[in-house]
Amino acid sequence: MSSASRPPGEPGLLLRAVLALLLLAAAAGVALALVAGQVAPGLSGAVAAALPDSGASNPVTAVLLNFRGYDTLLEMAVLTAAVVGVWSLGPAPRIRETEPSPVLLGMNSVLIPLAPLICAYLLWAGSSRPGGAFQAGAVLAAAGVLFIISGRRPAVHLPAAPMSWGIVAGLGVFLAVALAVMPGGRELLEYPRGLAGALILLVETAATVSIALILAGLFIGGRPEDEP
Amino acid sequence: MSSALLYAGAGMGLLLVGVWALVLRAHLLRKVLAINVMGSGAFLLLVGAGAMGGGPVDPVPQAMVITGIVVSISATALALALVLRIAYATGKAALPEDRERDLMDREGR
Amino acid sequence: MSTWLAALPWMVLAIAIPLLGALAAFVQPRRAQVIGLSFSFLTAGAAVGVVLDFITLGPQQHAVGGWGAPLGIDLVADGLSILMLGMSAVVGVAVSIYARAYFVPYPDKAPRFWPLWLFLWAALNALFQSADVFNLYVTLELMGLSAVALVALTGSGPALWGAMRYLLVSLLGSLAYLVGVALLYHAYGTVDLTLLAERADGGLQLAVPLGAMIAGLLLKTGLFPFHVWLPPAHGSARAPVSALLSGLVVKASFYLVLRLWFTFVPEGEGLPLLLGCLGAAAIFWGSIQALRQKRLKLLVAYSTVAQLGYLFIAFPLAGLEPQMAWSGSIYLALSHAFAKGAMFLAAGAIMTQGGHDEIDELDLVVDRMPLTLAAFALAGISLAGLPPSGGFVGKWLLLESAMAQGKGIWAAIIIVGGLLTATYVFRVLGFAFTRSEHHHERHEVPAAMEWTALLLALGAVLLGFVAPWALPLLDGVLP
Amino acid sequence: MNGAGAMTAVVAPLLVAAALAVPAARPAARRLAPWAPLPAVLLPLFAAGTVDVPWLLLGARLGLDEIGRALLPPTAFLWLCAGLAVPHFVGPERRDGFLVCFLVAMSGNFLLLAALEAVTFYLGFALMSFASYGLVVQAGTARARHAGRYYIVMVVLGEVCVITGLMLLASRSAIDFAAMRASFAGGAPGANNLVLGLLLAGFGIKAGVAGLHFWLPLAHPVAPAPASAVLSGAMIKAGLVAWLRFFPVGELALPSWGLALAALGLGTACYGVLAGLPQREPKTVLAYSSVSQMGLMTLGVGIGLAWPERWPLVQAALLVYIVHHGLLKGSLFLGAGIAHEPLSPGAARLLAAGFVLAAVSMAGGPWSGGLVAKLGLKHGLPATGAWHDVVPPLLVLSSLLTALLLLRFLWVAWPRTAGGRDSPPARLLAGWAVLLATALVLPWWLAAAGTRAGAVGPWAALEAAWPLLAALLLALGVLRLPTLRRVASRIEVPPGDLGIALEQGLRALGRRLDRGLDRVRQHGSVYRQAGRLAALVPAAATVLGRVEGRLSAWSMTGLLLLVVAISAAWLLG
Amino acid sequence: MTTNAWLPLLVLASSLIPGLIIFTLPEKAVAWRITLNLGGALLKILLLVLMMIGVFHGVNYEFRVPLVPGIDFVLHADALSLLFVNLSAVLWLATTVYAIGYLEDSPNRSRFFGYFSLCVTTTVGLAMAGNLLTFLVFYEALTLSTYPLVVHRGTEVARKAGRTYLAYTLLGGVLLLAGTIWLHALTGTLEFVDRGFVRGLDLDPATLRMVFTLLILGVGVKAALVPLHAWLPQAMVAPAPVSALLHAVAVVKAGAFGVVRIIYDVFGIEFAAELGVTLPLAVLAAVTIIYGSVRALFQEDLKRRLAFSTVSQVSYITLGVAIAGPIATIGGLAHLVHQGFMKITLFFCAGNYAETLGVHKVSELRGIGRRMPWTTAAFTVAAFGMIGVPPVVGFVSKWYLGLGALEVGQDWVVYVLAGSSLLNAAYFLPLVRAAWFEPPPDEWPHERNFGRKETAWMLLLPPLFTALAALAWGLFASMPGTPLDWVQFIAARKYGS
Repeated sequence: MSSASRPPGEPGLLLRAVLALLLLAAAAGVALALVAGQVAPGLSGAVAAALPDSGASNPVTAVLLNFRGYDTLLEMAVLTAAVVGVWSLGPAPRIRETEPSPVLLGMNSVLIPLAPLICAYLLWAGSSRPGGAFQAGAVLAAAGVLFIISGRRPAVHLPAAPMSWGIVAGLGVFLAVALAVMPGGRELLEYPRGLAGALILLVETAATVSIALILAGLFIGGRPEDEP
Repeated sequence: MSSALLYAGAGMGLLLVGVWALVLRAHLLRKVLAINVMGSGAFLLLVGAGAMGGGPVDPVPQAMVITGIVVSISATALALALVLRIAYATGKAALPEDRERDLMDREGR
Repeated sequence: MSTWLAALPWMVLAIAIPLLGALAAFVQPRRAQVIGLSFSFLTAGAAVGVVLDFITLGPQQHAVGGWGAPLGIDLVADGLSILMLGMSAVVGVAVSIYARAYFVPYPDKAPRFWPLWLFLWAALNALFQSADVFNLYVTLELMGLSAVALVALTGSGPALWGAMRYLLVSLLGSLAYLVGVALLYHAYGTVDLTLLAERADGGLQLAVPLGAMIAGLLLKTGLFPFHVWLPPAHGSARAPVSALLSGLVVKASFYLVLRLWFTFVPEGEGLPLLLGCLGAAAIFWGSIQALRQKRLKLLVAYSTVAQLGYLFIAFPLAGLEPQMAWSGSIYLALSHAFAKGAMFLAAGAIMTQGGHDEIDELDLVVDRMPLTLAAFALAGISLAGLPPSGGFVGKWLLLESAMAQGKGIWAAIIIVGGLLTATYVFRVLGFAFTRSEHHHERHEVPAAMEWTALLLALGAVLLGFVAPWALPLLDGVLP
Repeated sequence: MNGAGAMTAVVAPLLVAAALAVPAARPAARRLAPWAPLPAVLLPLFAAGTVDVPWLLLGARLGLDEIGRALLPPTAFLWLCAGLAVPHFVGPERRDGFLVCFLVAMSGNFLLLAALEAVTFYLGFALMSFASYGLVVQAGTARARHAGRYYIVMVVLGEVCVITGLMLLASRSAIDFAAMRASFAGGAPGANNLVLGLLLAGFGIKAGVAGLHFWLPLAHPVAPAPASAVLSGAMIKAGLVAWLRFFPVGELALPSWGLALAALGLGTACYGVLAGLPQREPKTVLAYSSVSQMGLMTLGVGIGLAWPERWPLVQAALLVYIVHHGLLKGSLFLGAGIAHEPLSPGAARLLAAGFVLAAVSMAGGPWSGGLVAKLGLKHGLPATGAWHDVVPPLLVLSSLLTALLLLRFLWVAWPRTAGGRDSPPARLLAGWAVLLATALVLPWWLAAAGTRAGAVGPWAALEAAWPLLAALLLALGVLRLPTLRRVASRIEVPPGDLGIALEQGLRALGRRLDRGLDRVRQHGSVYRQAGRLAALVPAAATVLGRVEGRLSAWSMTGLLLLVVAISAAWLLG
Repeated sequence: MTTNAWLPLLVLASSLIPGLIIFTLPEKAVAWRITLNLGGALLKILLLVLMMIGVFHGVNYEFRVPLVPGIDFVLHADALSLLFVNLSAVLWLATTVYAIGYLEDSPNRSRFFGYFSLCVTTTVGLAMAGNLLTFLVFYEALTLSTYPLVVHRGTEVARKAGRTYLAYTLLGGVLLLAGTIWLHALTGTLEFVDRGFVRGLDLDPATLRMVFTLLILGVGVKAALVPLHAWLPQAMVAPAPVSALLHAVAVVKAGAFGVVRIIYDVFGIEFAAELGVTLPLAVLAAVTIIYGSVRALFQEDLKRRLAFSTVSQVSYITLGVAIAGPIATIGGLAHLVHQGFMKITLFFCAGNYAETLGVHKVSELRGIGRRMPWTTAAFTVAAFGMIGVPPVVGFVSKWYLGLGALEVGQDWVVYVLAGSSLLNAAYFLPLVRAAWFEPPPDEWPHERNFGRKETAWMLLLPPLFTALAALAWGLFASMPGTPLDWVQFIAARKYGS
């Protein structure tokens, strides 16, 4: 949509001016709020203090999967809901079958086999340094995407049921773990001492698989054809 | 502190740019992108503002941002899928404004 | 309640059960209807568990992960939360039963509806119990995305437009909220509401984030002038979805506004006045727009716009006798959920029966589906604030607090708004008694659809009789 | 008569009327109907006294006082005679309806005579008035309907005046007559005047005082003879009785009211004759005669109001007058009805003789009941003063006029033998004769001894005779002088005289008003404005839609979000 | 809670529950419907008799639950409410019988009778309301339950009439609500008390006057006070039993009863008179009386003429209470009952004419007395009652109204009554005359054959009964147990003597 042929109703100069002014005002407000007044120390101290009990050595991972694991649980729900939503829009649109470029094919042959490897590393690294399930899943999904755009569309031709099982696995396992620890008077997601690391890994692994499938599922933009 | 402020400032800038585009651009893809940009801005602001207190790096905002990013990706994906469907269904990747609204009043479900 | 039931962590289950149900319905699309309905009952049961816990034991708190604020996230079930949970449970169950019947002719939609709806329910329950502003952001997004997807489920062009507009609004609102979260964390180093309440000290540091958050939430609530996304979305969605959106989803963001307000208790007359004015504008604008609609569902959707306005009238009235004004507003929110849910369900039944929802073509609906029309009428009565109904009690409380403070103008607004409501409700009812000139093919409507609508509407009316027991639950929550 | 007796008298006609409504009981009821007044005729002879009936109406008191005892039996007797004549005058197809009205009116008439307080009296009065409507319009002709309309309008006006006056009275005393009369003593003059005025007008309509009499000459001729007989003989007396009941006659001196009433009465007496003379129908002439006679009775009430101490005499005279005139006029009306039909020579002779006797008596001729009544009235006058000097000559004049009018009656109603094939049944004639005889004799029996004595002397006879003779001469003169005769025949006064002109004027006014209202309705500004407003609705709807469209533009939403957020922060900070 | 508390509730339930069941009955279940209807009506009367006996022995019947914080939902049986409840119950029975006959073979009877019962339930509730809020609840519920009856026929005209009806009544409800709220904010209570609860509180008279105005306008809509009366003639499109009920018992009376409650039990008559609000109200009522009669004069449609007559007659009640004297109170309150019986008779008869002969217009009444003597007799009695001719009850009301007005020196009222009587006569007597004394036409507009009877007995019995009652209560007005007797008892309480 070029600005030369603006349809009627496209904003005019006045609107832009007003908008600019308002944005400036808003920016000024936020800036003032940032600069003026006290700055709270944050929670790094608390995190550091609780880190040993968290089952993860990386503070971010500890926050992500333990201290604020509930956020992540819901985040998985958001992801799953998104893919359910996208699938609910209808069957996956058919991408015009074009002959993929040889460059892509060549690259694929290198990258796709590498992806699981990188994925596994990221997953493992997550507990101690930057990394984790999402990053790992994303890499895996990227491989899937590459695979799809090269003309092979596994997700489309794959039976839907296994894929959906895979999609729910992340949230399902997470939820199962979160609930499973509760008997014995513990709260939701209150990992028993000592088991925290293992449980986090379990959750992360399942999440990785799911995230990969979800991202790929989101990419194809609709439900597999054999879904009712 | 200063780098944190820089991050926060950049985040704010991205927010402004995002709002600008969201308001002024009609094409839905641009709007989705604008939201995405705004999202990034907000995350930057969260991290930057959270870090302004100095001291060791605060992992909590970072974790929040990761969660936020995933949420944002989900939303973006859904939005894009919708844009695609709208383009298919109506032949136009834009929201109906004044004129088309009347049409919708009449026949929409 | 036997002991083992009492010992169950109902707060958690109210969130986990719908999530599990969503997953189950998703992986078993052929059995989605059965699974969905079963999990709906379970979810509602869990919500009832929370309510009973509250009644027997008082406000409940649950520190997820055992960490507690500020490191961890707390779940809290106080009076306000359980009212909202209970409301969602009742409306949710009704809509679920209705949807079970409604989706029988649409085998391709049912497997999509149930997971999304259960996600939505989980998000609602999570939202109502969360005491953590960032966690609230995630729940808001979960709620928003599933709601958008539910709207898009219809599949038609207008529905997609409606969904898209809704999505953009929802995201924009969430982002504004998120900016507020960022600034709050910056200023106070925590995202826990209780701690924030202790630490917040007013000034620009509170004003800017709170302003951003409230504005974003107003956008999501659909308060005038942000209502423009609401009628397209609610009006074009499938009937059960519309019922959920209008009944529950907009209440969630309103709930959040209230929660923030009760947490920070901002001073000053300005913002309450602004909110009140917007509310008043919403009442008039929504009602007038509802009056000119030709389609039933759009009328009902605009009615939501108007009714949402009432909820905000409490702000300028909360000065001297906050208890009464807030009670009124919350009670209105509750009864609106029931009534509007019933109304949309009734509208859906009418549409199913006649294949259309043109108001002046209603064609003897009174004879063909008396139960549905009764549901619509009862819901309308509650909306219009006619006694005896939940809406009446809510409006009464607002009116009384207005009159007690000598703020007659607000009373006048409430009263005139009620008249306008009655006008558009009875416009529909009037046409239901007449015969249409055109012939419409008629379809059977399952009894379950009619009865759920009616029972929900009766619920809205019955709310008018339980106020003396329901309102004390709010003790200690209101500022 | 005790309460049960009075009740029986009142209820008996009602019971018969109710029986007429039931098909099975109808034949028996028809036969029984004429005899319904019998209890009222007989019972007063055996029982006396008053009784309170607290459960009836607003606490009723029934019984026969002096007035009731004097009036009820003759009245009932008149009803009885009239009732016996009904089958002859009313065709079988309408007889049931007529009888119901007749019986109900009868019951009302008895009730008002037996009532001893205002509410019951009013009930009887209303019952009688409304039911008589059915008697008036019985013929079903256009003329009857017109008369009926006139009648009912006047009745309603009268009732309203009466009830208003009674309310005003009742507001300051109990509802029994004595208390009401006594309350005038303590009442403010203004209030008294108001009450008296209202009652005068309200009952004056019934009594047919000049200016309110218009219905009378319209209604009496169109009704069947028995109905006219009771209307003129019994019912119009109710107005007079009411005055006796409610006016403080004999208790309080109200000279100006007395004078006014006397003047009104005398005026009515003359006016009735003057308006009646040009009439061409026997029953119309009789009706005007009633008006005129009622005028004389009004004079009596006037005397009573002006001279309380004379009241006992006046009242006695008035009662005689009422009985005499009632029965006589009843018989005349019945006779006129009979004379209207083909008669055998014998019947014609009988009727002619009766008419002459009746006329003489009515004009107060020598040895007549009428003379007794009139003398009684004269005795009631104060012994000295203006009244004493002025009234007697006027009474003489009235006798003369009455005689003239009755001559006119005899002229138009003279029974003639026609064909002679069908003659009225002997029973009918016999009944009529009995009635006439009673009318002639009864005054002698009722009147005070002094009056009676005064009436029999030769001087009295002479004094009574000369106005009659004068009238006769006058009439003969008119007949003899062709010019006068022509002039007299040219004078046309419609029955109802001035009332007809009044009616036409009112109708014209109503039509004009109606046209005016129509014009307002068509061109009224309110309606036009409403239409203009209605035309605005679609335009407003378009505007509303457009505004809503503007609001839905994203640019607007975005801007507004910023505005709200900034102002919220501003207002908070 | 004792049985004393439950009895008022049972009285409500005796029509509510049959009503609800009737909704669910299929159209063909005639016998069931009739049984339920009549059973409910008889049961209600039975319960009321029990309650009357109780009240006579000093039992306090009160049902009370909290409704909104600080205010209870109160059903209370006092003398005044029993007056109205009994009126409703008795006339409900009559109307039910009538409606069964009237609606024979017409569609949607279950719906009709369902709403019919609801309507009575709300009226009874309204009568027993123990405070202003409860009153308001039933007042609005009454609007809602009558609306379906008004639009019952489902024609475009009916829909429009329904719209007008709602526009007025809802507006009235809103005004009442505003007044109630305001009053509660001022006084903190809404409980009806003999001689008023506002009395004795030290409040700003100007404010109280405004509250009074709001409240009276609120109930004035239903009481059809000019200029709030326009809905009433339009609502005539409803079936005859509905008109009968609307005019004689439910809606219009609810308004009038509201006036009574507000003046006597909210403000207290003496206090209201002190405030100076009664005189304007009396004047307004007087204007309504005259205006309604004048309009009635020009109506060609029989039911519309009756409707305008109602406008006029109902204001007698308002006038009576506004005159502010014990005797006028008796007149006004008695008219509450008296007008009910007379007007319901008139509507029954009008319905009979329409249903039996298709006669709707005044001009079509010619000679109808021959064809339908019993109906016309009932009509005549009621019409004479309206005019105020003894011994029909209308006279008793007028008598007391007039005396009451004179007692307190409001002489002008008497002339208003006189004028109204004249006008009443002017628009009723021509009907009576035409019916009895004109020849019948050769053919009636739409005659239905009932064999040797003039019409169906279920149509005939109710008007005869009500006409007879109207006659008897006038004739035996002073007997114990008549409405007048009861009303005198009430008036004594309201004046604290």
